[in-house]
Amino acid sequence: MTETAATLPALDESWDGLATRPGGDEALYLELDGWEGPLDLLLDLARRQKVDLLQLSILDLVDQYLVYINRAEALRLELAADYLVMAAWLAYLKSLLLLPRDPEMQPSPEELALKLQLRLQRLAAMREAAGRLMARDRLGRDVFARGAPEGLRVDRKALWQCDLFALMQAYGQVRARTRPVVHMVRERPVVTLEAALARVAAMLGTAIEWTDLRAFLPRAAEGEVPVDPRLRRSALASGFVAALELAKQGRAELMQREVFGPLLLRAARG
Amino acid sequence: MSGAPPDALERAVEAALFAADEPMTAEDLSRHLGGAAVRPALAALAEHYAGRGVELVERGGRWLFQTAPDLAHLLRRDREDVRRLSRAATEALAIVAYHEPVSRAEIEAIRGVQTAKGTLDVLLEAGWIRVAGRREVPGRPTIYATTPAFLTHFGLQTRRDLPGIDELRAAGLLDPVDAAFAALTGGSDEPPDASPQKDDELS
Amino acid sequence: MSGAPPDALERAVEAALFAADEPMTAEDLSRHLGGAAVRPALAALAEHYAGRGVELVERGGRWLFQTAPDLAHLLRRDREDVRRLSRAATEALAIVAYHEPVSRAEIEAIRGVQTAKGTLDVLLEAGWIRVAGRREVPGRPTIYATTPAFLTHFGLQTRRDLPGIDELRAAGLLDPVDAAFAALTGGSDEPPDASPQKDDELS
Repeated sequence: MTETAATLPALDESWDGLATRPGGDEALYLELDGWEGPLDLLLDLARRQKVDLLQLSILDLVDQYLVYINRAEALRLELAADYLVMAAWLAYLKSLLLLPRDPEMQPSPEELALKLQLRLQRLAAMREAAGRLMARDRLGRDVFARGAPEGLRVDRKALWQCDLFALMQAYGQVRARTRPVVHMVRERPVVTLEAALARVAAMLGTAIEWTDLRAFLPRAAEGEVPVDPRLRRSALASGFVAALELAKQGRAELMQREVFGPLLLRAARG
Repeated sequence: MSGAPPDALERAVEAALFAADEPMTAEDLSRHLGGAAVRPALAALAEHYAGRGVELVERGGRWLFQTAPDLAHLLRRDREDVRRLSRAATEALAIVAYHEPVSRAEIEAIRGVQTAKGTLDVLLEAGWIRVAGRREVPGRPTIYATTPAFLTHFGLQTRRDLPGIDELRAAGLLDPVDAAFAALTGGSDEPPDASPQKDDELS
Repeated sequence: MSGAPPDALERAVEAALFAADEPMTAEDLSRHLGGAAVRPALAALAEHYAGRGVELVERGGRWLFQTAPDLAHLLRRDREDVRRLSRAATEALAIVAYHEPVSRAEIEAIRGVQTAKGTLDVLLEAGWIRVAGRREVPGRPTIYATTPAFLTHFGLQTRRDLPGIDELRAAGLLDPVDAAFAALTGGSDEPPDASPQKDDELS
């Protein structure tokens, strides 16, 4: 392996890079915006050493970077924070590399430097790969697809399916659906409110004992054929409303001893 | 067709015509290729491509590559998707079949619901109904009738083969859906009433 | 280049690919041509067109005709339909291509700088990269990979054709820094041995 014999270009030399204007005025023309971050600037500086990135002099690189940052600061250029962070880190690394070695230190300064070199190497590799990729014969720039392709078209044609039974069924349902509809409400045996009122009022009379409301309803024994359970339900409902109405009129009193218990009824006391 | 490898000019003409957005005259090409005499190259290329899937042709003095005419069907391919006719379309088709010729408004009146334009389009596309003129009433609505393809598809000799209302009723097809369902599940206490219906649809 | 006249399938494949406005896979072609086995025809056509002004090429499993690269100077002229990429986008694209799938954080780790949101968007919009899912690590970052359109645009048959990818891989330059570091330092936690040359490098 060769020694790091890289002859470093003077900083004011005009480089084939972004650092100085081509043909440059060496008057410290700095264009930090031209770099995509501090690693990019470092890589640019490292390349000028014209050696394998793994054989690079990290101390020289650090010095060059710090000089750049100092110049930029002297010119009062706005520096993005990450350039300053990198500068601080590199200054620290430099001091570690120059100071007597502390065997306890983990990782060692050489390891830190090696990692930096590896990062630069990887960035350089990708940058070069990007260049080679962009230089390929690119479709639309170097090679061309057909200018006016007719295009391939697939026309989807529906093959409709239906059978005679489905047709009949559909017609039947249309006719069934639109046929005039007559609603028939069958007459049901009911006890009207008027009937219940008359009946309960008459039977209540002047009864002074609490009597179950159900005792006032029509019963089979009286020959009124309340056999139909629907009629009995109707009679109970009408009888209940009639009892409420009588209580409202002050002609009856109502009582219930427990929830859902029998409703008791007696004539109002004068 | 030539088996010889193309010369440089032939290749250039071939590439230029291939990449061109529109047909080019020999003069266009020549100008494009630094004044070269392109006609021999065009002739050689046309010969080379003759009988291939792509041909070099001259149309009104302009040259272009195009798909061989006998392969034009490849550019447009039909794919048939089997699809079930929708309920609405089936009903509309049945109404046209039983009542033809009918207008869309009449179909809607019979179905009792609006019928989307697309519904009849599907039937027209399927080739089962056709426009049968216009009804001579205000608005002159388009009227529709079935086609011979309809009869073929449904296996009918004539429209008279369509089952009459009595047959539909006998098959239970006139029962309202819910009544028919109830009858099936034994939950109905009322027989579907036999309301008088006109039986003269198939006039 | 073959002098034999093309057979029917070859002609059909030729016509279909000429007419197609997108590269087609062998499966696309086969489906379009009624299930024919198209690979022998593709091979025959590629051979026939080799050396002509137009070539048949395969890019990421998809086939297309394109003009021969050596004719670029004749065709380039007023065309500028190729998008100009920023350096950031160019590098990000290369990193995705050589490392795929990668997360944005991995791209940033290599470039040493944050990647603006728009940078990857440009590549996504160009159709050269796509979201390839998420990495199953904390935060579940989105990962990116290249597309068939990337291969087509850059004239790559597969990713293996990426310039220098074998050398980069062999040199460990596609490995993360930590892996490369471990490899260089013998994988131990010990500091790299203080060999004279190492000292020289760091002097």
